[in-house]
Formats: sequence, structure tokens, C-alpha cells
Amino acid sequence: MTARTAPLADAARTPRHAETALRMETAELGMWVFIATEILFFGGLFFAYLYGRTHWPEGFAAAGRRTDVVLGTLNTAVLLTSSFAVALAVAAAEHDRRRWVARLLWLTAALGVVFLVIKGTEYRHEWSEHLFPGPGFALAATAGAELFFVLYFLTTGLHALHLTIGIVLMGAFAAGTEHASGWAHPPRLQVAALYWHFVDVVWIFLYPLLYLIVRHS
Amino acid sequence: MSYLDDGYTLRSWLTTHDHKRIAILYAIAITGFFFIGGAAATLIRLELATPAGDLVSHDTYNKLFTAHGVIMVWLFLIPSIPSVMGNFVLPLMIGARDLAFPRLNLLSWYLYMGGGILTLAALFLGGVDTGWTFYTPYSTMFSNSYVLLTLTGVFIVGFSSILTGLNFIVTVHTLRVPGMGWFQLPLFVWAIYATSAILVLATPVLAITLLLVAAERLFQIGVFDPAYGGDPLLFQHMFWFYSHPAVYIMVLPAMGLVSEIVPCFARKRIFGYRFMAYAILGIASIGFLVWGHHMFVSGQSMTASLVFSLLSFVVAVPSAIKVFNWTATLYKGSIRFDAPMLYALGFVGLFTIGGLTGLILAALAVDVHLTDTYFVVSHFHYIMVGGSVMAYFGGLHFWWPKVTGRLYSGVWARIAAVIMFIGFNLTFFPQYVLGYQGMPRRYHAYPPEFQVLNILSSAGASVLAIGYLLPLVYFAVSLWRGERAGANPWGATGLEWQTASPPPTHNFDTEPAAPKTVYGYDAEADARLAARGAPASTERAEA
Amino acid sequence: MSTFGARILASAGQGTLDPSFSLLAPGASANAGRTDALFIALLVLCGGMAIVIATLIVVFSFRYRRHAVVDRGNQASGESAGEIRLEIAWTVTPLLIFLGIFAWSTWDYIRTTRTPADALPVYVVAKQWMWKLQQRTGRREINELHVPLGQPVRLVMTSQDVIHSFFVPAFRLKQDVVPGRYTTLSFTATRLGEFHLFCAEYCGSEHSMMLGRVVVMMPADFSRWLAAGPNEPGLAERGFALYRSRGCSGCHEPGSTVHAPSLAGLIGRTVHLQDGRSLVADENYVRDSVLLPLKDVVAGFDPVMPSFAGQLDEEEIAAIVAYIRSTSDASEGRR
Amino acid sequence: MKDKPEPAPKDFAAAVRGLAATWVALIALMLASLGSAYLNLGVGNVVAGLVIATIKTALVVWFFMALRRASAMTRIAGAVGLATLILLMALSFADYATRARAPARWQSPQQLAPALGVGAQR
Repeated sequence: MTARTAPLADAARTPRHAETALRMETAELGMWVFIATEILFFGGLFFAYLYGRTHWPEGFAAAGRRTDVVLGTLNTAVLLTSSFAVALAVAAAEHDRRRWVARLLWLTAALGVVFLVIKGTEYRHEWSEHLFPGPGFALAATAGAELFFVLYFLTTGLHALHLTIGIVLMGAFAAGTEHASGWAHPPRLQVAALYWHFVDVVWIFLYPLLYLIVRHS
Repeated sequence: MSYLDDGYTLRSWLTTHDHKRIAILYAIAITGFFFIGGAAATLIRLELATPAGDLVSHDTYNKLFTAHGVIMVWLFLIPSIPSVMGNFVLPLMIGARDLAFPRLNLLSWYLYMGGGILTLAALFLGGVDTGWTFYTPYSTMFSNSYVLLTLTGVFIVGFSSILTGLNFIVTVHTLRVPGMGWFQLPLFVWAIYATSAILVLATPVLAITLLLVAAERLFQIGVFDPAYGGDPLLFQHMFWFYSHPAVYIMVLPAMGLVSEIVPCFARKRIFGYRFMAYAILGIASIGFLVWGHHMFVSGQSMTASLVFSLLSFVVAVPSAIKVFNWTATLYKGSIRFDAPMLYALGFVGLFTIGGLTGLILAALAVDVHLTDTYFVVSHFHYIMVGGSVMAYFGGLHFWWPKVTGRLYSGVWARIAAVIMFIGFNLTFFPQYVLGYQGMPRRYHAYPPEFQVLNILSSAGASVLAIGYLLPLVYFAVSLWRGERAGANPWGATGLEWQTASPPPTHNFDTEPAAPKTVYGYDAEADARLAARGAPASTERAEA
Repeated sequence: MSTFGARILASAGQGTLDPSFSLLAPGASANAGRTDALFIALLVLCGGMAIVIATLIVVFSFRYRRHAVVDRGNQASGESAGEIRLEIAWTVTPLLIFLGIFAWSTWDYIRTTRTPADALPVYVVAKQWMWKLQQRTGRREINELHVPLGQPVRLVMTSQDVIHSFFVPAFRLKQDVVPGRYTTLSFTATRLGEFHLFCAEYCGSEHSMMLGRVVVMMPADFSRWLAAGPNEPGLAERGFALYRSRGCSGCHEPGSTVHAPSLAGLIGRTVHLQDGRSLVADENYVRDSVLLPLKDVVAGFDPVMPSFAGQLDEEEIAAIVAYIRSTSDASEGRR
Repeated sequence: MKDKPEPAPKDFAAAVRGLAATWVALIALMLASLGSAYLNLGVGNVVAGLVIATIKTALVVWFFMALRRASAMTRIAGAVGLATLILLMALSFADYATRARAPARWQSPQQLAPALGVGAQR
């Protein structure tokens, strides 16, 4: 959301636009509307998951046991911490601690990269265990297990794509803050942070749905 | 300096951030797509003039109706009024200098063009034969055509819709001229606002659904495929969750437009303004609850069918309110019959018929017979072509002087409106009868007893085609040597009429003041003026 | 096809381009009269509303045209109390009318979907681009369905490929035929003659060629026709043979060594499942149990049944279902 | 819900403390969620997982995303998105919950090979 550019060049003639508070509100509302869209975008996949889970409970349970709960939990912690870091960065920006802002944003981006690395490791394990849907799928005998893994890879894949965009965004803001670029001002950073938190929230729901279906017995 | 004179190079147009220029870009593209989609419809009607499938092969026919549907729905109807007229007049109507995110607006147009070109590429490479509904498992595992390319095109166009909707929502919230409250907004703004909400909330579900269809086609994964544990009805639920509200994306802006035109030419404030606004919100929100009425015979549970049938009756109420209010607005007006008014009245009539037949379709017992027949085809054409396209032309004629600064031939415009109205009814009314007699839709050849009505329909289509081609001519003449239009040729009250025609790049030379009331027309004063023989296009800044 | 066309013409009594078509094609089933009655009522109501609105628009347009000298006074500048009352009136009135229509149509719909207990079952398999039908006696038909006059018929339908839709306009009935599950459609024919059968859900290249006809015969003629068919074993008999030859009986017969639930009279019975759910067994349940035995295991039994997916085709499963149904004729026709 | 947006905390240290407390709560909830999965609660497992996820989301939205400081319109934007998603699920399940039977495995040959991957045979 870097396109918030009303005709600022002519700010004197548009006092309404000149107010930072209003620009802030515009960008923030835009991001929240975008998040509403994203809720429905991921929502379609959650809906498909709901269908599968209610129709093939055994298949989903059997498949859910095969996901890597240790790495999944680790990744959840990584992502929650990254959200914490970016929230700190926003707070630091509001209080004019520019050095901290840059550091915290680099930390956020780095945690994002760690998340992707761990996720990649998981994918590698799943590949070697023949858990990719398709010929030779390990749980082919259990109805519904394949559907679970289809949704697993689609949701985590789309989530990883969103996270990658977030990492680039955070990296850009970190660099922008270090070089004191005009565009990386606090209100805009706050709006970018909203995006990062949203990606985190998606994962908060994916975690119990993909990793914690049935772990007992 | 008008926005049209702000640079003449192609580059100045393709890199513009000006909402007015982007609207023009949309208008040009949309006109192209409309005539491509129309060409497909022409071939369909030609084929259906005889019962035997003799003009084109059945595969070609299937590709034709798919192309017609895909182009008309996603490349014409959905972006038509919001992206062209919403873009042009929404900021003007609320006294803003541009949309909230001008660069995003340009990006929307590029996404739209990119998606549109991909879709067209699929058509010219060999076409798609799934129908615009992409029903699984036909689209995922059986269709041997360019499904993936089309899906990609529609997917991208969807993102263009989402960004446009987002832009409009934020604009209406944050850029209204100071002092302009929610209940001082013109109803067109209300309608665009509600439409945007639908665009933002429903389109992502379409995007994810198309993504799943594409994934299923690529990897055979089985979300919608019964062979692997999926459910074809899951696709239908997700698809119609978007596509039913999409009908309201197409018709709500048309309602807003008509609510601008009718008071202006009746010289009277709109009847029941608040109720009109509530009705718009009601349609937009209840519209999300009725998608299951597309699935009455699909094998969904009877309970679900009953619930969706009930809700479908409820959603008809706000539409009825709107028709009553337009009619009541005419009462004690001082009515002028310029071309925009003829289109608007045509809209009210055709939308009423379309809406009432929708009521018939909402009745479960009757729908079991009528669904997937020409009755349904006719019903949604009454809403979308009789309704939305008619209103689109109404808007075009209403704001043409504002957009171009020129007047067009009023006589020819009225003739075109009448031809369109007659041609439309001749084309689609026989299809209601065909539907009740049981002619299924998407049939390339049909039993001979349906021929009489099909010939009528095809004949009507040729009249309709003339109606659609006429404006190309007189609008071109208007651009070439049309009379200069003043700032306010209709004597309308909206803020968009308080600036020059065509407007300057920054819309207003001095920031306009918020009007005290919306639609402040005065029929009595206008009638007195008329009695004294004042010309029809009296300039009156404050009517 | 030409004889088919000629037959259509003969039965409809119309030539090509004969303008003497009837607006409502004659109904030929018990529910057609109800549907037509509701449709005509709706047509009158909606037509009436449309005419009233059109008349008002025309009258107002003429009376209040710009140059007319007419009283335009007494216009409130805001929303008066009278205006609000009017708005409420024309909100509530349509809503009540609509709810009335809803009640009527729902009542009709429920009556139409209710199947009498003695309905004659016919198994329908749709595929691109033909209808394969099989009577209970095993007599097969392609793109033709013979039914007796006045006797309820219940179609049990599934598709081998994409979604199709079984549509008989003269019966005012239609039901999608979905791959992977059974859908049902029941009707009682009330007119002798031949009627169109269309596929109403777009299903690919030759969708518009997926035509057939429904032949309604006198019950005696129907019995004769049924008996005159190619002498194939009845569907249930064929199912019984499969039940034996594929080894179902090895476990499901009461005296067998493997502990498996008895299938006698299964359809229509309430079945309690291991995971605490319970359901009423129907064709789909039998079908699922044959193909996906571990999905719904009956309470008190071990999940030991192998899947027969890929070993039985759609018609063989239909035969087995018909056999199981034949063991419970008393409870037939539920749902 | 407070009617008026709260201003940002004046004190940086106080802001950091608030965010840190939120983070600790989030990690604790994550562990609780993990633990609950190892207890046999039947349907309770799903409920516990989703309820905890909802609480975590509320924490993130309220404190990290500063919705408590946002305008009413902004709050509505997020809420409407969520409500629409619930509509999609609830009304569709009006069908699924009352449909006679779920669809089953289907065994007809494929007409098309998948574009990628060999598929089909298993």
C-alpha cells in the first residue's frame, strides 16, 4: 500500500489533504479494507478445509498427525515474535527512536526469513515422506488425507507468498528508515505493520487447524 | 485548463493519475469488449434462428456463449458503471480532487487490461467451452479448451475490481467536502459505495475459487472432484457466493444512476431519499444471503433450498421500494424527456419486469421447472441488459456534456433509446415464453416447435444491435462538431455540475461548498420558467 | 433422429413455423397442474404489478410533462410524516405478499418432493451424452423412459462423468444428476403420450444432443412392454448374483464366520455408527459403504471391510443397491 | 469497546511493557493450545484450538494492530470482513448439515490427464 498519493504537490490548495492525521486515516482505512478482502481470500480456503474436516474426519486426523508439530510450533513462536518486533518498531517510530526502528524492522524481516527456512525444511521432510498429493501419496488408502495435504500446501504456500511480500516490505522500510528517506515515515510504517500482523493472524489459525488436529493417543 | 488539454501524448494518457482520464481509458476498453461480446451474441442469435445446428459446430457454439458470458460479465458489466462513471463523477460529486489512491486507480486499469487481454487471448487461441460459470468437474477434468488461461484472466480482472472497490470506499469515507454528511450524498455515491463493499468482500472468494479450479486442473487434487473426495456443490456454493452478489455489483450502480437522472428531469427531489439509501444498503447486504437460489435443483439439501428461497423473497423488497420511489418522484414533477430520462424510464420498466420474474424464480416449486431454461436467460438479461446497460447508456448521455464539454444530437439520442427499448423487448420477451415451454439454455440445436419464438428473438436482436450502434455515430459527430455544453446543461444540482465542462485537472478551481440539501430541485419554479418559454437547457447553477 | 422429429411433430400436432403454439405446454404429471396454477397466479400478480407501475409512469409522465399547466403545489421540502407512512406501507405490503408466495410455493415443493411408498424405482445413469435407464426388472433403455400412467415413479440417478440434469418440461420437473452420489426425482404421469427429455445442465460438446423421450403408457401396456423386453435378469437379481459372486454374502449372511451387519431391510433403517452418529440408510449410504467401507462403520462392528472401489462399475453398484432395496420393500420410498 | 480512540501512550517504556506483556500472553496461549491437543477432549480439541486462536487474534488485533486506537470505521471494516466469511460458512453448512448424504468416491475414468504431474493412477 504505497500508493497513497492524493495530489500532495498542491497541498496548500487542499487543506484537507495536508493534515497528516487525515492521510493516516486514509491509509489505515485502506489497509483495513484490504485486510477484509484478504480475510475472504483465505476464508475460501478455510471454508474448503471446513468441508473436508467435517466430511473426512478420520482422513484429516490421520493426515494431521503427519505434520511436524515441533517445527510448526517453533514457527508459530517465530512469527508471534516477529509481530512483537514490528509492533515495537512502530512504537519506537512514534517516539522518534529511529535507530531502534531500523534494528527492529531488520529483526522482523530476519524472523520472517527464519520462518520461511523452517517451512522449507518441513516441505522437504514432507516431500521425502511422500506427503505431496499426487501419485505415490503415502496415505492414499485413507480417504480425505490427500485433501488435507492439498489444503495444507495451498494454505501454507499462499501464506508463505504473503510473508515473502511482507519481508520485502519490512526490509524496504528498514533501509528507508536507516537512510532517513522521506517516504518511510511513521504513519506509513504503521500501515505496513498492519499487513505483517494480518499475515501473523492467518498463521495463528493455521497452526491449530493444520498441526493440532489430533495429537493424543 | 481542462483535464483533456493536460497533455496530448499517448504517454500522458497511459501514465495519468487523473481519475477522469482513467475513466476515459476504461470507457474505451469497455466499449471494445462490449462490441466483441456483442458479436458473439449476434452469432448465437443467428445460429438459433433455425432449430438445426447448422451455422456453427456445437463446439464453436459452446465457445461462443462462453465468450459472450465471460466478456459481458467480467470485462463489461462489472467494470462498466463503477469503473467508468464511478471513476469520473464520484470524486466530483463529493467535491474531491481525486480518488484516495490515484496510483492504485491506474494500477486497477492496467490489471483490468492485462486480465482482459489474457481472456481475449484464450478466446482467439481456440476458446473456452465451460460456460461463464466454470462448473466442476466439467471445467476441471473434461473441458479440452483454454480454461487455465481464461481463469488467469478473470483472476487478474478480479484484483482490479478489488482495488477499485477499496479505492472508492476510502474515497467516500475520507474525501467528502467538509460539511457533506452521509445523508447529503447523492444516491449514486451511495450505490457506488455499496457496490464497492460487495466488490471487496465477494471478489476474493471468486479469486480463491478460481485458484482452486486451476490447481485442480493442474494437479488433479480433488477439492471439487468427487473422484478424490471433493464435492462439485462446494464449487457451486463458493462460485455463487461471489456471483450472486456480482449481480448486485452490476445493478446497484445502475439504480444509483437512475436516481440521479429521474429527479433531474422531473425537476423534483427524489421521493423517499433515506429509504432509497437504506434500500441500497439492504440490497447489498441481503444480496450476500441468497446465492443458494441458483442451486435449487443441484442436489443441495431441501432445508437449504427453503432457507435460500425465503431470503430471496426478502431481497426483492428493497428493489420494490426503489421502483415505487422512482415512480413517486415523477408525481407533481415538471418532466422533461431528454435522452437520459428516456433511458432511465426504460430502465425502470425493464428492471421491474426483470425483478418481478425474479420473484417467480424464487418460488421453489416453479423454479424446479424454470431453472436452466430460457426463462432464466431472459430474466437476467432483463436485469443486466435491460437494467444495467440501459442505465449505462443513460449515464453516458447524462454526463457526456460534462465529460467532453460537447452536446450531442438530442433527436438521435432519443431515437436510439426507443430503438433499444423496443429491440430489447422483442429479443428477450419471447424467451420467457420459450423458457416456460421448456427450452433449456445453452442449446445449440432445439426441437422445431420452439422456432417461432426464436425467430422473433433473433429479429429483435438485430433491432437491438442497431440501437447499440447508433450512439457510436452521434457521439462521434458530437466530438467532432458538437455544440459547446455549458457547465450545467441540464440544470442539475450535483456538485459535479458546479465546475466547468470538461472539468479542470484538479476538478474545482475553488473548493465547492457542501449543498444544504441533496436533490434540491423545484418543480414549481421550473414549470413557471417553462411557461414563460425558457429554453430546455437553461443554465441554472442553483436550481 | 428424423423419425424422432416426426414423432415430436405428430405428438405436438404442430408443423415447423406453425404459429398456433400454446403458451403453456400441456402438463403431464400430477404436480404439473399445481406448478401451472402457482405460475399463473404469480404471472397475474407480477403482471398486475408491472401494469400498475407502467401505467403510473405513463400517466405521471403525461400529466406532469414540463409544459403542462397543472397543480404541482403542496410539495413538502423534507420527508413528511405522510411520506414515511407511505414508505412503510409499500415496504411491508410487498413483504407480506412475498411471504405468502413463499408459503404457497414451499407447500407445493414439499408435496412434489414427497415420494409415495409404492413408487416404481428406475435407475438412471447419465454420461456424456446419453441417458442409460434401467427398470427394476432389468430391462434397459437408452434415451427413452417408459412409465405407466398414474403410478408414482422414483428415479434414482447418478452420473458417470460431469453434472447433467434430468428435465422433463411436460412434468415441470428437473433434477441435477451429480457424479459421485445419487439424486432422486419422483413423479406421477397423468397423460398418455411422448414427452421431451432434456439435459438441462451444460455438460460439454453435445449437450444439446443429450435428448430423449418419456413414454407414458397404460399400466397394462406397460406391463406388456416390460415383459416383452430382452430377457435379462432383473436388476435386483443381477445384484443378488453380484452379492454372491463378489463375496459380500461371505460376511454379511447371518451365519457367516466374519462378524458383519446383516443387510436385509437395510435401506430406510436407522443405522448407529461407531463414532456416535446415526443416519437413515439410503442408496448413497450403501454406495459409500461399498466403495469407502471405513467411512461410516456401524457401531459394534470392526472396520474390516475392504473397499470395492474400482472393482464394481456404476451399474453394478446400482444392481447391488437394487438387491438390498428388494429385501426391504416394505420400507421402500422413504425420504 | 471504547467510544473514543485512545491516544498513543506518551511514555515509550510503558508502550514497550504493554507490547511485551502481549507477546508473553501470546506465547503462553500458543503453548496452551499445543498442550490441549495432547488431551483427549473429543470435539473439545477443535473448540479449544479455535477459541485459543481467536483469543490470540484478538490480542494481536487489539494491541499490536492498535485497533483500540483506530477509528470506528476502521473497526467496522475488519468486522464486516469477518462477518461475511461467517455468512459464507454458516449458510453453506445449512446445506451440508442437512443434506441426506455426503458425496462419495467416484470411479469413472478421467477424460483429461492433469496438465502437471501424472495423477489419476493410485
